[in-house]
Order: sequence, then C-alpha cells, then structure tokens
Amino acid sequence: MDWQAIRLSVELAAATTAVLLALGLPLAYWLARTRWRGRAIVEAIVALPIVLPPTVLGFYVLVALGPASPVGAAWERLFGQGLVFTFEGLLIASVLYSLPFAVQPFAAAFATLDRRLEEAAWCLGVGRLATFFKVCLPLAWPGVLTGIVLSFAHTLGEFGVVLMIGGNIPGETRTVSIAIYDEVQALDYAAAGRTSAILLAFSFAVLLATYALQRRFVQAWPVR
Amino acid sequence: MDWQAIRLSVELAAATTAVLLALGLPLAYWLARTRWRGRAIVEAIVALPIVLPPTVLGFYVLVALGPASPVGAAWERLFGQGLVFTFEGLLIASVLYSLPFAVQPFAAAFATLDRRLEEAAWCLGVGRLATFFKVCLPLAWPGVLTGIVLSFAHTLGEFGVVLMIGGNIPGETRTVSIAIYDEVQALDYAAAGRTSAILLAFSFAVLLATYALQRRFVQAWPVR
Amino acid sequence: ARAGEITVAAAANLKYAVDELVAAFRVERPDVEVKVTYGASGNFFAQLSQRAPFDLFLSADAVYPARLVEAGLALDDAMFRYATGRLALWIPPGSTLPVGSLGLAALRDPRVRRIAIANPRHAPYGVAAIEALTAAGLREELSGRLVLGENVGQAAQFVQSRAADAGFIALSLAVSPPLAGGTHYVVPAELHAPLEQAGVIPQRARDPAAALAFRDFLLGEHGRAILSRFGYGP
Amino acid sequence: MAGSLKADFSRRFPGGPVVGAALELPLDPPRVTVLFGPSGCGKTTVLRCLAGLERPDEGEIRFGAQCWFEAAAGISLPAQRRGIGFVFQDYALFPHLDVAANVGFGLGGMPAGEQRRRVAAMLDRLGLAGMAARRPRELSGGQQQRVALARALVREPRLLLLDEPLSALDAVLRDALRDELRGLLLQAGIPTVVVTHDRNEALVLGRVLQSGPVIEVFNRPASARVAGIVGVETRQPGRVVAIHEGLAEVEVGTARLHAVAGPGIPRDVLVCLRGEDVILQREPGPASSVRNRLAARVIGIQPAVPLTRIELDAGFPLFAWVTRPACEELGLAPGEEVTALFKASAVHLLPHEGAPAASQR
Amino acid sequence: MAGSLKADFSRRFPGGPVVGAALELPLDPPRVTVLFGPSGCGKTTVLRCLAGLERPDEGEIRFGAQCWFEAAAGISLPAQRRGIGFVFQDYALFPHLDVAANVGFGLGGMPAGEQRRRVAAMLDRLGLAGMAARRPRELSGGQQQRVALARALVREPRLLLLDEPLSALDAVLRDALRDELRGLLLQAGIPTVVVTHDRNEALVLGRVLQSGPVIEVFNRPASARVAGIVGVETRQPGRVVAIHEGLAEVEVGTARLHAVAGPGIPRDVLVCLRGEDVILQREPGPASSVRNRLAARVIGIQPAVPLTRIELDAGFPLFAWVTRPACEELGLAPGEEVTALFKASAVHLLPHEGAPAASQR
Ligand SMILES: Nc1ncnc2c1ncn2[C@@H]1O[C@H](COP(=O)(O)OP(=O)(O)OP(=O)(O)O)[C@@H](O)[C@H]1O
Ligand SMILES: Nc1ncnc2c1ncn2[C@@H]1O[C@H](COP(=O)(O)OP(=O)(O)OP(=O)(O)O)[C@@H](O)[C@H]1O
Ligand SMILES: [Mg+2]
Ligand SMILES: [Mg+2]
Repeated sequence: MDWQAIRLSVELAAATTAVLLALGLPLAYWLARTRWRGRAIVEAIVALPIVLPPTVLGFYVLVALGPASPVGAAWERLFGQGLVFTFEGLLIASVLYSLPFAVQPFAAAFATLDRRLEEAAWCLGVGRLATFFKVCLPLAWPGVLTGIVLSFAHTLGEFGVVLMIGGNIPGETRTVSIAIYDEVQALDYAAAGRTSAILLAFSFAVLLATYALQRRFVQAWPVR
Repeated sequence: MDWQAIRLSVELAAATTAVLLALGLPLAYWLARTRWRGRAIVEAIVALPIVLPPTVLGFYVLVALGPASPVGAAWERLFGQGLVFTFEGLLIASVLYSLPFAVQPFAAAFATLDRRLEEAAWCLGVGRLATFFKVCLPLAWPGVLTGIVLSFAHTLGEFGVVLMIGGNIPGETRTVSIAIYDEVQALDYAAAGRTSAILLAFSFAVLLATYALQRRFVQAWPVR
Repeated sequence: ARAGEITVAAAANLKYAVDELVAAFRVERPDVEVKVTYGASGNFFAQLSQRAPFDLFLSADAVYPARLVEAGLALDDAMFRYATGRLALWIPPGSTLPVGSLGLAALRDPRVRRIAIANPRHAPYGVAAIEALTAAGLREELSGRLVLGENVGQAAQFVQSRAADAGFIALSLAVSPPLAGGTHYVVPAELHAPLEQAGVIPQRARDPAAALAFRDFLLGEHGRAILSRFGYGP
Repeated sequence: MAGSLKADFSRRFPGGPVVGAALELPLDPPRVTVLFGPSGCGKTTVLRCLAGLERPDEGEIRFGAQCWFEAAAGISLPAQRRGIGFVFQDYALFPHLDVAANVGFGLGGMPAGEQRRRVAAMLDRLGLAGMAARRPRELSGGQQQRVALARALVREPRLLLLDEPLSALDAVLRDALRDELRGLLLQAGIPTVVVTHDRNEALVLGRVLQSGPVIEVFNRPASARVAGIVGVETRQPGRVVAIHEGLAEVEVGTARLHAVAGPGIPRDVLVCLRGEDVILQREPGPASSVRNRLAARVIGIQPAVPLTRIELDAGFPLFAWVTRPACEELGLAPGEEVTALFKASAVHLLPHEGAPAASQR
Repeated sequence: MAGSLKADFSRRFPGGPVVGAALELPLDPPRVTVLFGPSGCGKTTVLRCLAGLERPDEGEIRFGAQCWFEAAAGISLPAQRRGIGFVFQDYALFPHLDVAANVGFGLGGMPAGEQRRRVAAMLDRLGLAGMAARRPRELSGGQQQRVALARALVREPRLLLLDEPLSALDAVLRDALRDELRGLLLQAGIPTVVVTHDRNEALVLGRVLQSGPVIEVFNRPASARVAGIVGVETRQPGRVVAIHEGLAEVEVGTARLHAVAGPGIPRDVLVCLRGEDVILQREPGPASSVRNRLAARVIGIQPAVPLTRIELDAGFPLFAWVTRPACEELGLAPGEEVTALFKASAVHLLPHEGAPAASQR
C-alpha cells in the first residue's frame, strides 16, 4: 500500500483548502458585496478553470510555471529550485483548479446573508474584520463548508493537473489518485481496489465527522 | 475545428445539469430539512464520487454499467443496446460524478433559508411544491446558480470519466474536452490552443450572461 | 454508400503513423470509412473487456492483446504483431547536451536535472527506458532525477516545456513533425527487451470484414513501409 | 358557517415552557377574539398551533365540523388546507417579490385581472397605494406590517390569525386602521383571533379570550394574573370581615372598603380597582350613591396622556387617573390631602393565593 | 460631555421619498429625545444616518466636537467608531448565538469575568434571567426585543438610538420597562433618541423632537401634521373674528370659541383641542373660570380604556374623553343634550393653509 501517496494527497488537499480559504473568503465576500458592474466578469473568470480538461489545464500551467517562463525563472532565482515537479508547484496548480469549487459556494452563501446583522455588529463597536469572523462566517457556514468539502475532496481525487505539474515522483509528487490510476492502467485491479477502498473509507470518515459535527451549527440557522 | 465534439459537450453538459436539477434539488431540500440522524451519512456519500480520480471512477462505472453487469444487461434487454459507449451512458456517469457539485451548494442554500417565509406561503394556501418553486428556489437562487454553474462547467471540462465510459468515439462520445486532450497528446498545440480558446470563449460568454442576468435577482436578497 | 465503417482504437504513440496509414488505406479502399481513437492501451483494454464498439485494437505492447485473447474476447482467438517500437532519447531544440557523441552517458551532465520517462508501471516505453538505463549502468545514479509521464506523449511534453531536460520517448514520436526540431538519440535495441506491438480484432467487431481488410493492409507491404518510415521496426 | 372553533391542546418546548390553550369560539356570528397575555406567555405559539405551523403534543383542534388536529388519532391538517390568514409578528414578507406580488401571492387560482383588481383595492384600503412596485426592504416597518395585513386579508380566509397586527404603526394610523380592520372583518364576516398588547385595540377589535365581552374582562379579571395584564393598577391583598346583602366589607391596610361580593368569596382576597374608577375631591362632600369615600394623601403625580396618574396613600397604596384640568383645578400636589371616591361595584375581589399579587408576573 | 449632537442632512431614495432631518440635541445634561412621526415618514432612516449605517446625500452630522459626517468633505465616520447603541425595529439578533453571547457581543475588550457579570446584571434587569442559554428563535417577540435592548445598553454607549424599543411588549411590562429604561438612561447619563408610536412612552421617556418639553408638544403642536400625530382629536378650520386682551374669538362651524391667542395669529386658523380637556355637564351650571361653554348633542359613544370617547355636535364635530363613572352618572347616550366646557387655554390655534387638516396625513 502506498501510504506515502496517501499522506501526500491529504497534505496537498489540506494545504489547497487552507490557501483557498485564505484567498477565496475575501474574494467571495467582495463578489457578494460589491456593486461594481464588472463583478460578473470576475465571477465568470473564476469559474473558467474547470471548463478545461484537467490535463490540458495542467499543460498550460506547466508551460506557465516551467523554467522557461518568467514566473518559473523568477521562482528559481529566488528559491534555487524550479516550481514544477515540486509540492509548491502542485499546490499552485491545485489552488487554481479548485478555485471555483471554493469561491462560488462562499460567494453564494455571503450573498444571502442578512446585512442588518452585520450592521448590528458594527453598531456594537465590532470592527469589520471581527464582524466577518463572528457574524458572517458562522452565518454563511453551510456554504463555506460546502466550499471546503468540495475543494478538499476534489483535490484528493484530482489527477490530470497534478500528474502534469507533479511528474508522478514517488514520495514527492505522486498523489494517491495517480497511484490508483497507475494501478488500474497496470491492470492490477486488486491493488487499485484496495487503494481506492482506503481512500474512500478515509474520505467517508472525514466527511461524516464534518457533517455530523456541523449539525450543531446548522441548528442555529432557520431563523424562526 | 471539431464542432461535433463541441456540440456534444454542450449537449452533455446541458443534459447533465438538467438531470442534476431534477434529482439534486429534491435531494438537497430533503438534506437541508430532515432531522433524521442518518443525514450526515447521506451527505458524506454524496460527496464521495469526486474523491476518486475520474478515470478510476470511470473504470468502476464502466464495470458497473457494462454488459456483464446486471444494470447493463437489463438495459440491453430493454433497449436493445448497451449502456456504455453511448450518450445515455455518458450522461449517467456525468451525473454521478457531478452530483456533489450540484447537491452540496443547493443544500447549503436551502439550509440558510428563513423557514418562516415558507410557512407564510403555506398559510396563504399555497401548496408545498408551489411554495418550493415560488419561495424557496428564488430565495436560494445564488446557491442554486452556483450548483448549476459548477455542474455545467465541470461537465464541459470533464474528461476522465467521459473517456472511460464513452470510449472517445468521434461524433458519438468524443466530447470537446477529449478532443483537446487528444490534440495535446498529439503535441498539436496549435489545434489544442484553438479548440481551448473556443471552449473558453463560449464558456465565458455563457457565464458572463448568467451572472449579469442574475444581478436582477440578487438585488432582492439582502433582507434589509 | 460505404461498404463498411470501422473504429480503430490505437495506442497514442501510433498517432502520426496511423494517420498516414488511414490516408493511404482510403485511397485503396474508398468504400471503407476508418475512424481512429488514440489513447492509453490500458484504457482500451478495460473498455474492450466491457465490449467497447471497436473493430480493431492496436496496442502499444503485446500484453493487453494477449490478455484479451486469453479472455476469449478476440476474433479467431488470434492476435497479430504489427511492429516493433524503438526507444529514443530526445532533447529539446537549443539544448547543447552531447547526446550524439556520448549517448546515454550524456545524462550524467549536472545540467540534466530532470529526465522524463513514461510510467514503467504500465507503459512499455517506460519499462524499456528503465531497462536501458540499467544496462548502461546509469540507473542508480539517475533514478532521483526521473519524472514519470502517463505515457511517452506526456514525457515528451515535459521536455518540450523545458520542465525536464531530456526524455525517453518512442522513436516514432521523436521523428514526428512537432518534435523534429529537437535532437534524438536512438537507444540501441540490445539495451532493452524488444518493444513488440500487437493488436487484435475484438470478437464483437461490428464489421469484421472491413477490420480484417485494414489489418491486412497494415501488415502488407505498403503498411510496413509507412510504419518503418515512422521509426518502427519490423 | 355554523359551529365553533374548539381548541384544547398543549405544546411542550424541550428546555422551554409548556404552552397550553383551551378555547371555544363561536363562528356564527363571526367574532373577533383577543388573545391577551404577558410577553412570552405563549400567544404566538397558540396562533401557530391553530395555523398548523406548530404541532401540539396533545389535544385537539376542530373548526366547525372539520377536525384540524387530533393528537390521539395522529391527524393534522396541513396549514394550506385550513383556509386561514396569518399575519406574523415580524411580517415574513417575501423579500424577492414586490408589494403587489406579495399581496397577490395567495390568489393563485384567480384570473389575473380579478387578482390585480383585488390587490389594488386592498392596497388602497390600507394606505399603500403607490407602493405596489416596491420591494419589502424599501418599506418602513409600518408599511411592511400593512403589506402583511393586506396579504392575509385579500384572500378572505375563513379564520384570521393576527399576531400584533398594528404594533408598528403610529397612533393616528393605528386608530384609522383599527377601525378599518374592524370594518373589514365585520363586512367579510371572518372570525378572527388577534394577539395584541394594546388595550384600546383589544377593546375596539373584539372580546378577550375566555372571558366574555371586553368590558367584562377589564372590569372583572378572572385571576390576579389577568388583572395585572389588563392593567388594574391597584391590586392589594385584603381580608373580608363581613358580608351582608351582597356587599362585602374588606380590610385593606388600615382602611375599610365596600365591595359587591359574588358568591363563594373567600376570606383572603385580592382587591382590584381601576385607576379611572377613582374620583378625587378636595372636600369629603355630601353623601351620595358612592359607597367608598377614603381620606388620602397624594404621594406622587405622573403626567401622561390623556390622563395624569396620581399615587395616593389611603391606608394602602391607591392609584387614580384624573384629567389634567381636574388635576389643576384640585391643585393636586404631593402631600395634599384629598378624598377618594369609588363605587362598591368598581371594586373587584379575587381569591388571594398567598403570593403578593404585584409579583405575579 | 459638552456640546450637542447637531445633524442637518437629507437622504434621497432612488424611486422613493427624500428624508430630511435638522436637529440639535444638547448632550449635557443628557436628554432623551423622541422622534415622532407617521409610519413611513423617515424615522428609521434618520436613526440609520445618525448611526452611520446609511449615508446621507447632503448635509452634516457632528457629535460634540467630533465630525461624524460631512457630505461636502466626504467624511463619514464608520458606525463602529461612533460609540452608539442601536436597537433595531426588528431586533436583528444574531441567530447563531445564545442570549448571553448576543448581549455580550459588544463587550469584546473586557475581561471575561467582568463581561459575564455585566451581561447577567443586564439580563436580570430586563426580566430575562434564566434565558441566557436560549437562542433567539426560542424566544417570543417581546423577549427578543428585550435582548436587543440589553445588547445596546450593556455597552454604555455615548448615544443611544432606539427604534420602537418597547412596541412588542404588553402593557404591564411596557410600563415597567419604560420606567426601568428611563432610570437606566438617567443613571448612565446617555443621550438618547427614541422612535416611538406610544404617546405615553414619549411622555415618560423624554421630550419630543424640535419642540421643547413633552407636555408642550402635546398641548401646542407646531403644525397640523404634528397635531395629528400626537393625537389631538378635534382639529377644525375656523376664522378669527376678533382679538382683544390676548383672547381670540373664533368662529368654528356655527359656534364661537375663545382661545388664548399668540402673536401673529392669521385669520384662517386650525382649532385644535384635546378630548381630555373637555368637561361635560348635564346643566349649564354657574359661571366660573371656564371660558367656553357650548351646548352640544351626543352623537356617539365609544368605550375605551381608560376613558370613554364621546363624539359631540357642538355646532362643529367635537370629541371628549370622560371616565366611565362620569359617563354613567351623566347618563350619556346618543341624542342627549349636554354642556361642553373647556378653558380658553386648552384651545390651540394653528395657521391653516387651505387643505382640511383632517386629511393631512
Ligand atoms: N423553540 C423554542 N424552544 C424553547 N422555548 C421556546 C421556543 N419557542 C418559544 N419558546 C418559549 O415559549 C414561550 C412562548 O413563546 P411565544 O412566542 O408563544 O410567546 P408570546 O406570547 O407570543 O410572547 P410575545 O408577546 O413576547 O411575542 C416563550 O417563553 C418562549 O421563550
Ligand atoms: N431602500 C429604499 N428605497 C426606496 N424607498 C425607501 C427605501 N427605504 C425606505 N424607503 C422609504 O422611505 C420612507 C422612510 O422610511 P423609514 O423606514 O425611515 O420610515 P419610518 O419613519 O421608520 O416608518 P415606520 O414607523 O413605519 O417604521 C418610507 O416611505 C419608505 O417607504
Ligand atoms: Mg409573540
Ligand atoms: Mg421605522
């Protein structure tokens, strides 16, 4: 069993989700609140990455981040190591590809918030940032959780982009989804089945725990 | 330019989204409303398909729907044609794989609805189904739209499952994402770039129109 | 009206050769329409096991066809060898790596930080690449620099994008128009087991007659000539 | 419509109180019934149970011959089929629909023209003309409340449930709407249950729950609790020392009162007296039909509209409401001595169960 | 705190009305100012502008020496830094937090123990003890309103804005809380602006906007509009026929009245008279200080609490409020002839601008 691959996948999924929260929450909040007319353009662009087949997106990202590209070259000068075929490269690609799965549900959740609750918090002297964390985030929780779950699960299963950027290097960039793919391709269905079963069981446990725990929150919702 | 593939992709994405609306909305509504303790299990299961690499999921679906399977055999008896390597087979696989992208945002949107508005509709003699369409759906619109956009866009870009179930048969099951993939594989980057550009432009136009139009709805939200 | 229509499932490394074969076949048999689907042989195997509607399967190796014959899914219980592939080391245009003079030993150069190969777990060219490196006594030294593509096509892309500095790919690919600008070194055949490529006509072929016709064309003189032009051995 | 609305049920909130109700309202002729009670006593809960939005844990509800709810048989008619109109305490307007669509929401089956006509007429009636195209969030609180009212009324339901239907309105508009509402209800012949805190509203709109006509409840509250709610200012424990000829003599503090005594009056009573039944004079004055005539000292004066509230010590704390001119003419000021007069029939005796009535809430 | 809250601004709603305000409230000593106005006139909008939740289109707001808003300079201090407390018309409680967390929400910087102590004390004070762990949706409407009040008060803001703070409460609780609230405000020394529809609330809590002490406004409304709002029942157009010694003689309908006349009274006036300033007698009685003494016929009787409203024809429509005992003693009934008495000082004359005042809303 390729435990290394499983660990790497979980790390990648966790890191991707964390980055998406950090980037996606402010972006989504802005999208939900701005009255700027160009908002629809940004929303449409955010959704675009998933329109391309992952391998193809991966190829373009590979070119964009490769050592021949300005980004890749700059990175290499700074860190003495290329961006592609590294965990950092994988992370960037995963974040890009999973962006819509996080930002869209976040933005939808913020859009339906009752603004007056925010106003009430402001009137209590609570700053905008604190209000965001203490009022908006808990109230938008079902949508935020959806974004987290979709990003995390999708990164676990992602394969095309990761293969392209990562190069399938055991212990470094071979994720469990690539491992399973390889097993299927090698007609080793038994091994593929075992690895899939472990991945599914792990994911199921994580998801179940998440949903069971969130019930507590959700009970707060339906404002009677 | 492989217009056939583009047409097929759009048809598949539209059909998938339609089926996901029909299946996903009731399922999501139920998930958001039920007090059954097993709900978290169903929610976790719904999210599972995206944890597996698409090709691997496609492989299992292929086996599950293939002529040797009970489902495939029954279908063949009924319709005189197998399920795999047909549009119908593709549709089933796409729906399965995109299920979480639709159901999760739908459910999150329904979970934050103010139940009292539904109650108000019931008290006005409006039945549950009509209330769903006239109250719940418009109020959950940002979340529902998110689910639609994610399903549609993701089906356009989907490649692993579609390749496995469809078999990449030109004019029958070769979607545009597979076509681009093939072009990249053939190192024909010019063709891949052209097809990608068309796909992206089309998607961008559709998404932009969608988001621009929905502004009208969204203005109704923030319950002052 | 056409006498027949067949769909060929062909390994990705055949792309350029088979496109030309089809064009030539069309001249000979305008009544038969040939559609080709390129992809991973492993996927085709899985699909054929589920009775995919392919009339001819041209695998990248001999294992998948053998397994289909074993499973009783091949017409006449027979597979056919149609070519032997050759492994090539390819470096991108502009690279000054002296592959011409040093051969595989050129990979020792410290400028070579990444070497792309197809995944040896399931891709025959990947297996051959490992065998060649082993035979050349470079495996230990270079294994840390390997990156694995899904197939030789992806290995080529790694190099093309300069993400990798050299790659083991099929000779047929190295001589194809998109890669012709680079430099390649044909790995001596003795360094790896022969890359036999075989095919079958699936039992459920919709038009076995037309499929047989295309197979015979492929195995015939004209066909072999085209294949050899694309770097395939007999 | 014959018969009555009979309800007898209870609803337990886990971790909260138990709300019970037992009421019978005749449907013919249609009446307006007022649900009065302190904040949090369960008024909204009772309305929600009647509407079918909340399921009681026990009991039953019948509307005429129709069974709406029966816990034992597991019957519960859904809200849609009860034919009610409900105005929610916080309006519950549809934020995505404009005012006209909100009001017309329940008129689904009707031809569009008829629908439009009715909506327009109702908006006009409630002073909302010209706002048909606004969204709820573009309305003030009082405007929203009127839209909610219009939405419920326009369907001409067979039972109307109003939870504080006028609380967000200013005095003038409330007066106007109160009369308008009464007119509408009488005209349409819709039996109605109203929750309100406004005593005038209760009086104008209908009778108070469980206790006959309105005036009756205000004068003769059935319990110390109700006495507190309807605002009987003076509530003092007393002891009945004698009864003859239907007149009880009651000791309250250091004073003695006369009160009309019903049958079965216990020894320990709660003496209830409304402030506006107390007349203040400077001199004791000549004897008259007024039975109670107590010397009192003014303790405090609180001006209010339309009356001034006078706090007195008459051997026990006593409150009186007097008009402002009277207050001026009598030269009332703290420390002044006056005579307080009130009829025996104005004094209401309740059995007193130990706890001081003032803390009954 | 010295200085005053000065605000002079206007807010235009696209497709809606323009809301304007011009007010100056002294901050020292802190006062309670009441915003009175018909539904939809812009009271909530004014509060929201003061709070910094809504941006006026023009004008400025200064609090003491601090500039809160200035349209010309593009200055607008965010709500957080204005140090206000705001009770929303529909509460706006945080649904995901329990009562204690709602009330403690604004006490961020404080040590946890101190925070808990303050929250508990405030809950106790507003009759919410024992509900600390409930969620808002598990509270009744009135309980929610009190939580909103507690949340705003516990921070001891430097300006308190209350939008109908007691509307959801029953009479007894409202009386109790009104006094409690006044106590709290006086004690804490917090300048307050209250929006209310309740005249008693206005009177007890503070002075009415722009018009000096409360009693003044009720007696001498500055415009026909205000007169309507504060509930002056009798509003009739009249013509001044003579003025001497500060007393005007006014023709109203077929009757003549005497009124105290201020300077610059025009010929066409609106005669305003509060119902509780009218005394009814059976006989004309002896002469006294009462100037106006009109023969009138009873037209209608509407019982209300605490007074009965009598509609009279005295040559013009006249309303009077009398106590119930008085009503009974006088044997009032439609058609009966009575004498209506009221002092010249009770009649208030306003310039009349053509439109009949009764339809001014
Ligand atoms: N879901 C709930 N869980 C626990 N307690 C609840 C719940 N809903 C209501 N209660 C409690 O039940 C009681 C009755 O509530 P209800 O809303 O019926 O009161 P009300 O008479 O309408 O009061 P108000 O006049 O303040 O609106 C209240 O004490 C309230 O706190
Ligand atoms: N966003 C908006 N767009 C258009 N008009 C609006 C908007 N918000 C408020 N209004 C209008 O502005 C006026 C003032 O509203 P506001 O809420 O301040 O009234 P209010 O005095 O508080 O009334 P109430 O006593 O009924 O609560 C109303 O007529 C309302 O319809
Ligand atoms: Mg209530
Ligand atoms: Mg308001």
